[in-house]
Amino acid sequence: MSDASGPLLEVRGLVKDYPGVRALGGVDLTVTSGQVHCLIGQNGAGKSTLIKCVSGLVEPTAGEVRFEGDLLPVGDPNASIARGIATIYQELDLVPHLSVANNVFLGHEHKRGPLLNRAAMHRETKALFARLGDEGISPTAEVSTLRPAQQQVVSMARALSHSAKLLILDEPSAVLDDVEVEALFGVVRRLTAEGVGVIWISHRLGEVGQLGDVVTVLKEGRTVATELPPDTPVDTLIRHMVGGRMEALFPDRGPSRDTTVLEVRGLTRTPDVVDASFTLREGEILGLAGLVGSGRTELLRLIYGLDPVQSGEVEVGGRRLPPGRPDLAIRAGLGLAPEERKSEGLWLDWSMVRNTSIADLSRFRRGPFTDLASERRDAARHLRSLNTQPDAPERAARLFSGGNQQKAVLARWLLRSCRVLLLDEPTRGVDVGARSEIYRVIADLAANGIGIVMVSSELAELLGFCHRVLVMREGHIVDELDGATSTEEDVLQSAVPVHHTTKAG
Amino acid sequence: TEEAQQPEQPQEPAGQQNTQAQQPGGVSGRPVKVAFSAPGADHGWLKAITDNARTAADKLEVELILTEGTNDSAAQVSQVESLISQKPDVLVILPHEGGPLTPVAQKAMQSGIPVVNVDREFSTPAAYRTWIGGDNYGIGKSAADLIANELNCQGNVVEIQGVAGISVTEQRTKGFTDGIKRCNGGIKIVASQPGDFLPDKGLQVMETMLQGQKDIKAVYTHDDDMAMGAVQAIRAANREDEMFITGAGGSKDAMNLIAEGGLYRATFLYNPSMSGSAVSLAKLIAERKGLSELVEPEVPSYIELPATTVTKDNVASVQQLGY
Amino acid sequence: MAVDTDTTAVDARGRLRQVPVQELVLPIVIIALIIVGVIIRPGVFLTSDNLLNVLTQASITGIIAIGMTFVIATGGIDLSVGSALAAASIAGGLLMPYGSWMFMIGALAMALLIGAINGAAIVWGKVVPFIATLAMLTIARGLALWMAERTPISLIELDILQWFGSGRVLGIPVPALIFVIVAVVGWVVLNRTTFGRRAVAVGGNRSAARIAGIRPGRVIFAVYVLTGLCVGISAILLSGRLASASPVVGNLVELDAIAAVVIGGTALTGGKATVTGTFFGVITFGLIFNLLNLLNMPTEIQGVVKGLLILVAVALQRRD
Amino acid sequence: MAVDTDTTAVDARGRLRQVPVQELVLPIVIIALIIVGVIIRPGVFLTSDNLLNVLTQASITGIIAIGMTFVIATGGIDLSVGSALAAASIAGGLLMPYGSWMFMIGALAMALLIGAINGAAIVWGKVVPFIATLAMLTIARGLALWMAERTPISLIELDILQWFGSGRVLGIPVPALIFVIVAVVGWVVLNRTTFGRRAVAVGGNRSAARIAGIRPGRVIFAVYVLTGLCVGISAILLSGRLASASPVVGNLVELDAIAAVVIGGTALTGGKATVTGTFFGVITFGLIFNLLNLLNMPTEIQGVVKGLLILVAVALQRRD
Ligand SMILES: Nc1ncnc2c1ncn2[C@@H]1O[C@H](COP(=O)(O)OP(=O)(O)OP(=O)(O)O)[C@@H](O)[C@H]1O
Ligand SMILES: Nc1ncnc2c1ncn2[C@@H]1O[C@H](COP(=O)(O)OP(=O)(O)OP(=O)(O)O)[C@@H](O)[C@H]1O
Ligand SMILES: [Mg+2]
Ligand SMILES: [Mg+2]
Repeated sequence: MSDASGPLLEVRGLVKDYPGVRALGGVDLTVTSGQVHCLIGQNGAGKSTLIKCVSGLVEPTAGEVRFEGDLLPVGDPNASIARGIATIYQELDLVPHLSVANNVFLGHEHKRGPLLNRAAMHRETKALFARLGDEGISPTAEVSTLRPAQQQVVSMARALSHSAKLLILDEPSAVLDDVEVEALFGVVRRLTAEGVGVIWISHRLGEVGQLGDVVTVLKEGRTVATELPPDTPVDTLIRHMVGGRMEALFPDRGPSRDTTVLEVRGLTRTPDVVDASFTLREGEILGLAGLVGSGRTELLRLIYGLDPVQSGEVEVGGRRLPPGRPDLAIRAGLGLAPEERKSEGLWLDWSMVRNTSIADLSRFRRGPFTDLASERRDAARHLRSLNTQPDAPERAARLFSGGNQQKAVLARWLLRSCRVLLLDEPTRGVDVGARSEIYRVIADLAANGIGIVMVSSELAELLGFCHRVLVMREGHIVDELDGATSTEEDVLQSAVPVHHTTKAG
Repeated sequence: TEEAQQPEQPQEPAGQQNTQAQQPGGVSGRPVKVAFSAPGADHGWLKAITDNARTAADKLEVELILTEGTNDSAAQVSQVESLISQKPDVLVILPHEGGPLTPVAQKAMQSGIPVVNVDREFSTPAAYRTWIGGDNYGIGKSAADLIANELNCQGNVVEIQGVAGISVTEQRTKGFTDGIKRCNGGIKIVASQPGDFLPDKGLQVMETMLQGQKDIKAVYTHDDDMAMGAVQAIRAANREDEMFITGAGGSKDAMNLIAEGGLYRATFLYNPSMSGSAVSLAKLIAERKGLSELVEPEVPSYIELPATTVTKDNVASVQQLGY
Repeated sequence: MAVDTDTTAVDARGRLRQVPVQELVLPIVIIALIIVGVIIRPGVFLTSDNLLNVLTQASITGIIAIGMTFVIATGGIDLSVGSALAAASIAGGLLMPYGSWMFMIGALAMALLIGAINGAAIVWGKVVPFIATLAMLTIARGLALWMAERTPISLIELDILQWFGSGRVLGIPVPALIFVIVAVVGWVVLNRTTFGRRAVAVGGNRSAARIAGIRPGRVIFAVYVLTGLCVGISAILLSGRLASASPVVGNLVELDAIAAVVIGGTALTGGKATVTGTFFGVITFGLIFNLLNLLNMPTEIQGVVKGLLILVAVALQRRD
Repeated sequence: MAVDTDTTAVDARGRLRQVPVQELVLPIVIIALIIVGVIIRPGVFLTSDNLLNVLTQASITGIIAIGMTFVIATGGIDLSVGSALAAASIAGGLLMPYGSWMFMIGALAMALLIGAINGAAIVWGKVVPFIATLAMLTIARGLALWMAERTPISLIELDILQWFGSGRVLGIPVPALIFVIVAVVGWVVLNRTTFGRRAVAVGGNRSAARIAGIRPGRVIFAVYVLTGLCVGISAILLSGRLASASPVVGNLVELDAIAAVVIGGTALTGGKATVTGTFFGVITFGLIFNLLNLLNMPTEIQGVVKGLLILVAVALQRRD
């Protein structure tokens, strides 16, 4: 039946309408066995929707999907899985309190009679991890105890457990650091060598050239360019994505002032963060580099008072912060844009206005009441100043793209006019266009004298516009580099432990 | 352990008492041990039940094990089982529901523990040695008589029932409907709703009935506490003069209102003193005595207390019985 | 009472979202019930007297449901309100010899205390709300029975208290009036104060709330105390209405209150709350009770009909 | 009954998590209760008779709690079990003239039907479980009263049925035996079958479950039917024990069952379930009830003590 010479996957005229939104407006896509097909596009371009239509999670409004020449039934995840389409979704898709092995084989468990064959599932899970080059994860561990990167590996193992012919990865690199991304590349290359077709979605355009065989660009639910060669210049890709020229990705570094605004002394919470000390000046952008799990997020949380510290202290503008009190940290002038935007940063069902005003509600208090009009006005002003698109501040945050959601979090701290902003992976999952806007916003804030601490797993952006970069390794701050003059090599040299063989904790 | 407790009388294990011939003195040497199981005491009447049992036990120098539970037959069965395992001389049971508690009572009887059944009757006489209780059917009947007389067999009546589905409620309803039959339709029950023996529910139900029925001559309720809620509803609607109300049980508050005269016309004794009597009976049974005033040497197997009608005329004489 | 959320109900392309339909379901159900009432009991059902009666009856559960809306907004639940109602009545009843005002102080104090203990057990004892308040359900009922020595306390001498229960202002029964006032205040607090916003924020995303500088523990504690306050008010009205404090009142009030809140559209998972919806939910239940009673349906049929009506009302509201 | 999940309790860095302590709390509470029992009622409490009595008493609620564990695992709740118990008993009772086996078929059929309607209302009617089963609570009770014409049905003639209620096998009461069997089967189903894993998966992350090709609707429907089955079994044992079918039994069984499940460690939010915990939770409640009764405590004190014990037991289990 299957046509060996034809394409593996053929998508024709795919349309998907959500109530009020056309997510896909007639997309065509062809994927061949043994190739990595990169899918890029701005936030909200429809990439995830497209692959969900292929994987059967979403029923398209119109259009057809052919796999190995056969028409694929729509809206039936099982049919897609059975035919060999394995998908790793953008949102982590694991069940937190089940074991790793149970997650890997969820929905297609091995059985012995009526009972689960746990031995077989453990054995095969181990084998899958070996294939992925990550043997540090126990098949019996509860998924909720794993780090995001490890969870990503579990998702991969699950995809591979289906003996897939087509592997779809939706922004797999977002939660990984450069070292882990490199390992993932290895896995993908091995699979393509075995003849598996791969769809790779990413906002890191550099990956296209490193890994891809062909590139398709989506824009506003349509294919604007397809079958581009992987060596297409990044500029060209960006032009296709945003539909015009883009200014320089990184803004210029402004001068930083001499006044110290944040001082961290000996902050410790073993084993995640040990004896971290640094100072931050007004108007300075300080980058925090390190591998995943090196303790950057934890350091920000400790500074902000979200987790109890074992020792050490934090001073903002010369005043010591009481530990464990984020509310007082905010009052002292701190702000945090957390790493997990959706689960820790936003109320997705709330309007952008409410998401913006939440940290400074008392500002709008008139007598006992909240002045909704001035709340709306002020919040909308700050959202607009960040060029939030679309300009509909009363709309629920859920309906905005990742980058624009991130802007709501930033607008929150603009409104609160804080002195120090702690940004944890502010561009994760954000498209290039929005990224450069966020960089600009950060640079503007710094120019206004706000101190910025920015955690990122993308060295390019840290080196692109940070004044200084601190490198963390296994909970320690091990190096301090000058942002303008250092190279990615320099950072990696300090970040990667000497004995770095596997990624396991 | 049992032998150890009564070394003086090894020839008389407790388990055969009720089958043996009368023997004065019974278990001499130690007080009679009576176990009493009542449903959850969440109502004034049930509180009086347990209070009276305790008082009687003190007076009679009986060792009383009294348990109360929830209003759930299954839970009460469990309680009774616990009580049986404590080997009392006599078991007194006021069942939440008669039928469901029957097997466990029968089990007690079979294992040689005589059972005194209070109030709600077991479904077979084999499950008790003696039954003592009020007359639920009689309450309905007496209420019907009183209302029929006062209204000359003419007019609309509403009924506020107890908890639907339990024998107390159903018998009080049946007695009433049977009772008014003699008026040949002159008295009509225009509305009948359960108030679950709860004052707040009684209030709500009465309020709504007052909306629905523009002409009510009398209100028949299954319980004094619940009737208090209904009284409030009638007062708030300013319709005290149009109708009168009757309760059941014999609470202090009800008797006070009856003594005042007016709206609260009557109540019908369902006297919680029956639990005290039950304890006395238990003692007599354990000691294998009869009721002293009767000729028969043994305790009768069925004692029904009359549903005495309490009105303004006789309230003074029974007021001390109010709970 | 206007619309509760101030997000517009218009989507990206300007079309109306389906939300308004959901929000209209209860009013439609209420109108339907009224029409049915008019047809089957003409001249009885649609009288101002009867409608005020519905409102008055609904007030006891209703006031509690307003408080419950805040609890549920934070993702919690309060199963203890029914017993707390009884315990508060009895606590007031014990102070009966000192007059109506002391009664009220006693009732409010007990209700607030119970709310505070609930809150403390949940926030500092880290017991999940369902269990903490279930335990309190048992405790408060025991307390009420114990304090009252199991018998009702007559309050027939407390005139002021009885005025709260059965007085009228401009022809409107006081409990109904107070219920409406509590609902309006509740609406304002939920939608127009920082506290209300924070309660919903904590329910919607607790860790985001912490990061935004809200102290979730305090907010959660406060909503249980607030519910306690509502229970206290209800206890005053109920005792005034009954002219007695009884330890057995309030049975299953918790389920009625929660059902009204949820039917109104507040999500049990927290993060989404509407006082208007709760108000309509309470009225819906009140009308159902009223109608079934006016029709003098037997209990068993009432149970079946009420259950079916709940199912239908909620199924109509389901999201697409 | 061993440990429930097959996840190790060791975190990424090899540290022991605190979970084991939590899992040990209930056994410790149980042992403490037994010690207290031995001290205050020596010679009465610790007899095999009394302990079997505790197990037998616990069996009715316990069997239902096992089913409830699955419902709660999916993030649902079933408030209708108490009334369903009554309705099932009565449905069986109506078939009483045809003998014990027909009784059982009738009871099981009614219980399964109620479970299926719950499941259908939740899955296809899209009514939230709390409301759907609350409506069913009302409906099933009405149905029970209606079918029974408000009076209990005597089953004194059904010997086989009564054997199920009060017979013994090797000295062990049949209900206790069946409870243990149901618990063991429940444990196996939860931890060793695809269905169990899927129920937990649906509760833990519904979209992840969908992605994995599981159809959440089916699983959710199935857990309510499963609970119906448990209710049916309970109804048979209960009716056998009482030798009568009564329309008013089962009052508040739902709260006891849910409390046992939650105290056992199953999360009300779904996604985490333990049958062992439920079993211990049921036993804990059984012991508390038994002890308070052996001490002849008045109802009100029982309420207070029981509530406080629940609070303490759960507060001890709190995380970190
Ligand atoms: N469930 C949904 N309901 C309504 N609209 C949706 C839904 N899912 C996606 N959309 C809309 O469809 C469009 C395409 O979204 P999609 O998630 O496919 O974008 P994407 O290219 O994957 O973006 P990103 O890079 O941010 O992941 C967006 O406008 C989004 O708002
Ligand atoms: N869910 C978890 N369970 C156990 N340990 C964790 C978990 N999350 C993080 N850790 C540990 O905490 C330490 C600090 O992690 P942290 O998240 O601060 O690092 P990070 O550099 O920000 O990495 P990431 O990019 O993953 O956020 C790591 O060593 C990691 O192993
Ligand atoms: Mg996407
Ligand atoms: Mg991090």
